[in-house]
Amino acid sequence: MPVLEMRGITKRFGALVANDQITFDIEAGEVHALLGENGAGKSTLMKILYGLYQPDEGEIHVQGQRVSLKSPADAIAQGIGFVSQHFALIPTFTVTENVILGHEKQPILQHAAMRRQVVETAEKLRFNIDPDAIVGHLSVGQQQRVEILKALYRGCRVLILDEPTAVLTPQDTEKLFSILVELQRQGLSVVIITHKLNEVFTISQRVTVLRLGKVVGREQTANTSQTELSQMMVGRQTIPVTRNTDHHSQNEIKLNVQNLTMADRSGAPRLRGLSLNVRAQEIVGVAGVAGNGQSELVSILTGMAQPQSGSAQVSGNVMPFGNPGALSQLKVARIPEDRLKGVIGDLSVADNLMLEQVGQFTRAGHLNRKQIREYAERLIRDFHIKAAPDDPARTLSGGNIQKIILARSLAQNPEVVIAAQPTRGLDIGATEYVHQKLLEQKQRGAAVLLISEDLDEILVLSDRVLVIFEGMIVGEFAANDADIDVLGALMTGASSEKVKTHA
Amino acid sequence: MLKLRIERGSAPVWFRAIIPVIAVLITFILVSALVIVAGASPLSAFFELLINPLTKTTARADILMMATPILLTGIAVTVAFAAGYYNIGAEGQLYAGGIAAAWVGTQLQTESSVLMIPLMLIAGFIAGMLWALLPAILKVRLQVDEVVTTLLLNSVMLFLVSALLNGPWRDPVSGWPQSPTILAAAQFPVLIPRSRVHLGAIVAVIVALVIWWVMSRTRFGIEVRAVGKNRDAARFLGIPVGNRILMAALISGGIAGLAGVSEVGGIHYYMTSTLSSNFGYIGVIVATLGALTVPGAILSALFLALVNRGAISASRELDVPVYLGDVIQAALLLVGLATLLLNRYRIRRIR
Amino acid sequence: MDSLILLFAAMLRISTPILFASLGETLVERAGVLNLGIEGTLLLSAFSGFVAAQFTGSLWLGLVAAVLTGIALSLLMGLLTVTFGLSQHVCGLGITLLASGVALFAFRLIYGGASTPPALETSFVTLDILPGTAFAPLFSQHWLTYISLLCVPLVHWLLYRTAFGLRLRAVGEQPEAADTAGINVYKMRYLALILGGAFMGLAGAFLSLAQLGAFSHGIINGRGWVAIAIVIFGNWLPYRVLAGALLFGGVQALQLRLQAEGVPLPYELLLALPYILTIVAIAFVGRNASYPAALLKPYRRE
Amino acid sequence: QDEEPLVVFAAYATPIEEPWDGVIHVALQAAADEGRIEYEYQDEIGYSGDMEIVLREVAEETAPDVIFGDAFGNEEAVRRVARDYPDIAFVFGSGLGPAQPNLSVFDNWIHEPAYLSGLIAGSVTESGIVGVVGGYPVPEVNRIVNAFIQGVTEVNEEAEVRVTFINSWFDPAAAQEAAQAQVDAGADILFAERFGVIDVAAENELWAFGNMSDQNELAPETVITGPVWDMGPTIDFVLDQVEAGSYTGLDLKDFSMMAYGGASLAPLYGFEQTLDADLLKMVREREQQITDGLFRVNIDEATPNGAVVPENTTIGG
Ligand SMILES: Nc1ncnc2c1ncn2[C@@H]1O[C@H](COP(=O)(O)OP(=O)(O)OP(=O)(O)O)[C@@H](O)[C@H]1O
Ligand SMILES: Nc1ncnc2c1ncn2[C@@H]1O[C@H](COP(=O)(O)OP(=O)(O)OP(=O)(O)O)[C@@H](O)[C@H]1O
Ligand SMILES: [Mg+2]
Ligand SMILES: [Mg+2]
Repeated sequence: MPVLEMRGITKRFGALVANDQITFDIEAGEVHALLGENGAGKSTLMKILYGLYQPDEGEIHVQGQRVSLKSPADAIAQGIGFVSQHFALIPTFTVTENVILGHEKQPILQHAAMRRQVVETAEKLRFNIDPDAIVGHLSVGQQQRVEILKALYRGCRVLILDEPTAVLTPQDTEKLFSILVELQRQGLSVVIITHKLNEVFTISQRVTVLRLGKVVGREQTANTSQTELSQMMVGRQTIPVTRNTDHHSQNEIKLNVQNLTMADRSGAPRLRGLSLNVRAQEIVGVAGVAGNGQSELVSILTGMAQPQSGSAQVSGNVMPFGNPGALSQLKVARIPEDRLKGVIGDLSVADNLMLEQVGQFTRAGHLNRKQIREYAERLIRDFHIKAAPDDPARTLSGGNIQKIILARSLAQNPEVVIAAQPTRGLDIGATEYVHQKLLEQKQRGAAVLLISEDLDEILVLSDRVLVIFEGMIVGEFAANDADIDVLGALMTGASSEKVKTHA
Repeated sequence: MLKLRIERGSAPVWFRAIIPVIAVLITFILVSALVIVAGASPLSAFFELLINPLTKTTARADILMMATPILLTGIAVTVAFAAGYYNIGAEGQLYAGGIAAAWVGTQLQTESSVLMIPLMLIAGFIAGMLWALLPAILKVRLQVDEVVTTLLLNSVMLFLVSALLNGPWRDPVSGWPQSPTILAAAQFPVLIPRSRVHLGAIVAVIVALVIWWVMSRTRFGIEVRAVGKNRDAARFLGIPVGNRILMAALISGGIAGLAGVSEVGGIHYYMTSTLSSNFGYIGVIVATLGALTVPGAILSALFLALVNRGAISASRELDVPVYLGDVIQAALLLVGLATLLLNRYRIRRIR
Repeated sequence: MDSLILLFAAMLRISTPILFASLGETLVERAGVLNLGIEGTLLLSAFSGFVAAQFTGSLWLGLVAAVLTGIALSLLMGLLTVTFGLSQHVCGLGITLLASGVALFAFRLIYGGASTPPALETSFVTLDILPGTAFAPLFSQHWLTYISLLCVPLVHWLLYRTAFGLRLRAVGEQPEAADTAGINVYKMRYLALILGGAFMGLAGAFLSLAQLGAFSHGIINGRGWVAIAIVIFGNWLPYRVLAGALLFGGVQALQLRLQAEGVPLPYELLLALPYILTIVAIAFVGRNASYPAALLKPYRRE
Repeated sequence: QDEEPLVVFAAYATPIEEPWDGVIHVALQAAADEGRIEYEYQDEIGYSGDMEIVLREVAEETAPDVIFGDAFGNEEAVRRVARDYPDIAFVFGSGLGPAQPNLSVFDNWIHEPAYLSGLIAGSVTESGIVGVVGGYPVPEVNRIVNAFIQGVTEVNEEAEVRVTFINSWFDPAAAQEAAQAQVDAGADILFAERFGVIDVAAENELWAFGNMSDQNELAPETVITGPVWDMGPTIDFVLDQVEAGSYTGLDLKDFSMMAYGGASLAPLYGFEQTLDADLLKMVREREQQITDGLFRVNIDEATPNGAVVPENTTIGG
């Protein structure tokens, strides 16, 4: 008997049917992967299971008993734990406070006791974490562990992970998976949502595929293949991107960055004299463990932050820091780390597409609505955005929001492209598409700086790979002869002396 | 079988049309208890409040007069809120405008209204901006919350006015704490004879139209709205967030200042410490009831003016305490706001 | 020396209602709700407390009535802003309008516009803690004043040492997170409102049942707005809020003394002093103002 | 009266709980109770244009014989409407003059009893410090306070009078604190222009003077006396004129002064015994001289000391 079963679940958002008669079950001690493109309905289904959404139709059974999950509290009581796509942590609280929140056991807080329990739970999973650290200061990987800790502290039997690896480095992913194996050994069941097929095979025993809110397949992972799964998801054959590595190391330098240094609010150094350059017709990938300065590098190069020292040039011109407006003038295309900070959800798709170049659509301060609409319609067509110009941007799925950002910045024929986590949380189709677009830019002669925590992505796209560790570039490879193990070593700082190889 | 379900999605047009009616009915039920306690009939109370004013020409004119200041403050608040800048200080900015208007209106020796009145408006606008400047700077440069600074500056302004009128500005004729009367040329022409509808009404409408155009049709407008909706994204898009917040705050203050000019030039003809009866705060209500849109602000300003006008007669006609008007207005406001939610739902038949 | 003690005594008296109100507002805002209904809530509480005390002849029943009034109005605020998710600014102002209207409406109906304010036979007593010492005047205060001071550590303890406080702060910081942690966001916000409303009731009761033993127009006269300011000045921290309330009360007391001494200053500027000082102080703490991140934001799941 | 009562309407800018308008309301209510008039009123009309609306609507719809009220803060509006309805008698409290044909003005000219109160205060104070708490420094308040000061200093040169304004017509809590500040500063007798002051005097077992109405019952042990304003004489005169059809716009000042009984010193009750006999004799004599027109109390409307404001440098006009 499955520990948990969902029968004929239907969920509508207005006219849209996010889940359509979905049946889903979880066996004791299994890892069950849930696959599907953006908007397939994965998160919705899991939010229903966690009591965050109420299904319009269908039943949920736990241990054979029909249950009604009106709120997360009910779900927790049924032994269900949920780590959502966007972490549900309170940044200003400590790890301990976050873990015990809502499950404090006694009305008056005994901090010492609470800390002990948290540490104990963490040790059970063999990871160490400072119970007094302020969560806001932790790296993404650490925050995720806090989330898992929360679930276990509440004694969950079924742990749901919504795209846990989307934000993790290979190292963190490995750590996570070892934790999952440990949990499995302890008899817990895990549902893991992911877009990365290889992970499905690494970790799961069973896999369920959703498309457009319907179940289109459920298999023992052993009896299926990547191609079969991706066909189920996308409904067609997928072609891996083909990269031509014919770049010229003597091309002019389009982006040149020297000795960036930056400290965070607490004064701890985040960048320590980081330098790099990107040439025309070149994609340079920056690989690294989350929290080694990528975010800071990105916010500086996208104009959102000022370094303490250092400089940067775009095709010879000085890049002014902390002035996003000037960057579009310098033909720097920017894809932000957090796509929700790149679009304004309450404004229309058309407005979002034109705002960065609003000057081009303004005559004496007056907006040319007709011109804007035509422009938007063109980009929507060229970039296959599934939306109408007047739709509010917030109603779009992650993939389409990312397409808005691509369309907006790439349509300007940029000299330099700063692409930060460009495919985070995107499905195979969308990912493919983004990769294509970046390669197109390269063909055009643009210099592309790719900052990604997805090592595969970097290896697939980059001509040159840089390794960032503790705010410095500690290694450089020509992609062809990049060695995963050496890379991993450098990323984790294992070997500090600079490895250097030439293309 | 066939069942009905309520879900999100905009309500059918016919339903939206009757929402105000629903609001009035609910309010009616809620406050009728009070009305009866006061010994009056709820029906006649609502008739006096909502219908009667519309039946008399003089009362209709009064409504325009009463809508003038709250339309201006309502537009002022709309601009600021649209930028995500919560200016609760329209009250103080209104007084600043009033001071400037009275000063120009008493100092500038000229017979020509064509010269005088525009100068009063400009001076009032600038004064309102200046009074709005400090909280705006504190917000943009030091992240100081504007709700509290603007709120506090309202009180400061009232003391300032009082000091001015008890001191250097005290009217030498009446000795009452009010400024000397402004010159004839500074007094706004009356638009409707035997009424108090004055030039200020036209000023208010023009300002409303201009702001409507700016917010919906200009680069500045959309940038301000972008900042209001998502500051970080707006900044990423190269919009000078601080600058836009600052501009919106100052324009808001300036428009509130115009409300003060209009009250001095069109109603009182002198500066007084009782220039406004909470017009600044009512502006917040006008703006929000109007969903931060200009047409909405115009409608809600007229509606509040209607109820205000009704309240004046109602208390006398029914002889109930004058405060019944306030109670019913407040109830209407809250119920109205709540029933607007119905806009967002529709009932669907599914099988 | 003596005059200094008398000054401090006055400071405590003047601060009391503002302190009660600010502590209440602090709790509510910590849960993510800005209650601009406070001004009207104070007035209606003061009135209902007075009426109840006069008709039952019991100050204690009056106190209960005032507190219940504060709670009732806060529940209304909750219905509108927490349940319906309406604009906190407007609903707050609306409730102030409503409560003030109801209070003055009933005042007129019951007391028929008598031009001498109706007064109680007796009002709450003052307790002399250190009689006979040099500090006697300082510690000869209404018992509610002492309570208000004791409430400061109490509220601090509640916020930082109890599960209730942890949850309350959580729904004010990150309702989504609190929700997924199994906390009922709406319930917590209602509880915060109820508690805050009770404090506001005490503030009103202090004026009508302790300090004045009477009710009249203008009995609140902007004290609610001042409380709003002090909460932000106090950075949502109970002890800093206390400091703010005392600062305000102190400057008021000083202002009245300077006037009585005939200091050659327009007295309005003295009256404005507390407000200006508050703004200046806010400007200084401004940078590290630690907002409840979800303040003003209604919580919705779908 | 056998002929049918006159229809009287009153328009008050403040709530009738406010003492100034309260006096008018009480007197009109009394006339109504006698059956001499039919009385209707509207209060808290405020200062932002509503006064004109109310007056016009009343003039149009009920066309009363007389409209009483206070024009302070609404002078222009009142005068505009009065001009448009010459058949209605407008009788308004005002700081300005009357207007023909139909606008009469009155005011609370109770500086005389205030002066008499000052005589008592100046004589009984031991600390030599007398405290006064007022609302706003408007002429109506200033001349009462100044007359009170005149009385104090006449009998006691070195006595000092400290004046505090709370910048509100209400806010008794603030008035209390202001009074307490005076007591802390050594004042041993208080003049209560506003409510809240008498409580403080009572608590500190000091004496106090009420204002505007007889406030002895508030604290019989505390309230010696105080200036009292009575609108009765003014109202009677106006009603007589109107009934006789001889009404014209006048300054009715005199009817609010002691000679016509519009102003008086509140009864002393128990203090007849408590106070020094010679002092009472002196006060009564002076009272008589005033009513007989043999003694004039100065009318000084400048803001009194204690709340010093810069020299009256006026702009424009
Ligand atoms: N609260 C909501 N209101 C309206 N529509 C929603 C809401 N949540 C999800 N949707 C829509 O329902 C559909 C399914 O969304 P869901 O988040 O479940 O997809 P998903 O499979 O998780 O996609 P992704 O891989 O991007 O996370 C999408 O079209 C989405 O736009
Ligand atoms: N994320 C945010 N949350 C809250 N307030 C913000 C945020 N971002 C900006 N603001 C407000 O806007 C003000 C200006 O922001 P910012 O300094 O980033 O704009 P800017 O682009 O630098 O414009 P300027 O250079 O004119 O200041 C800030 O001081 C702050 O008050
Ligand atoms: Mg999802
Ligand atoms: Mg990072």
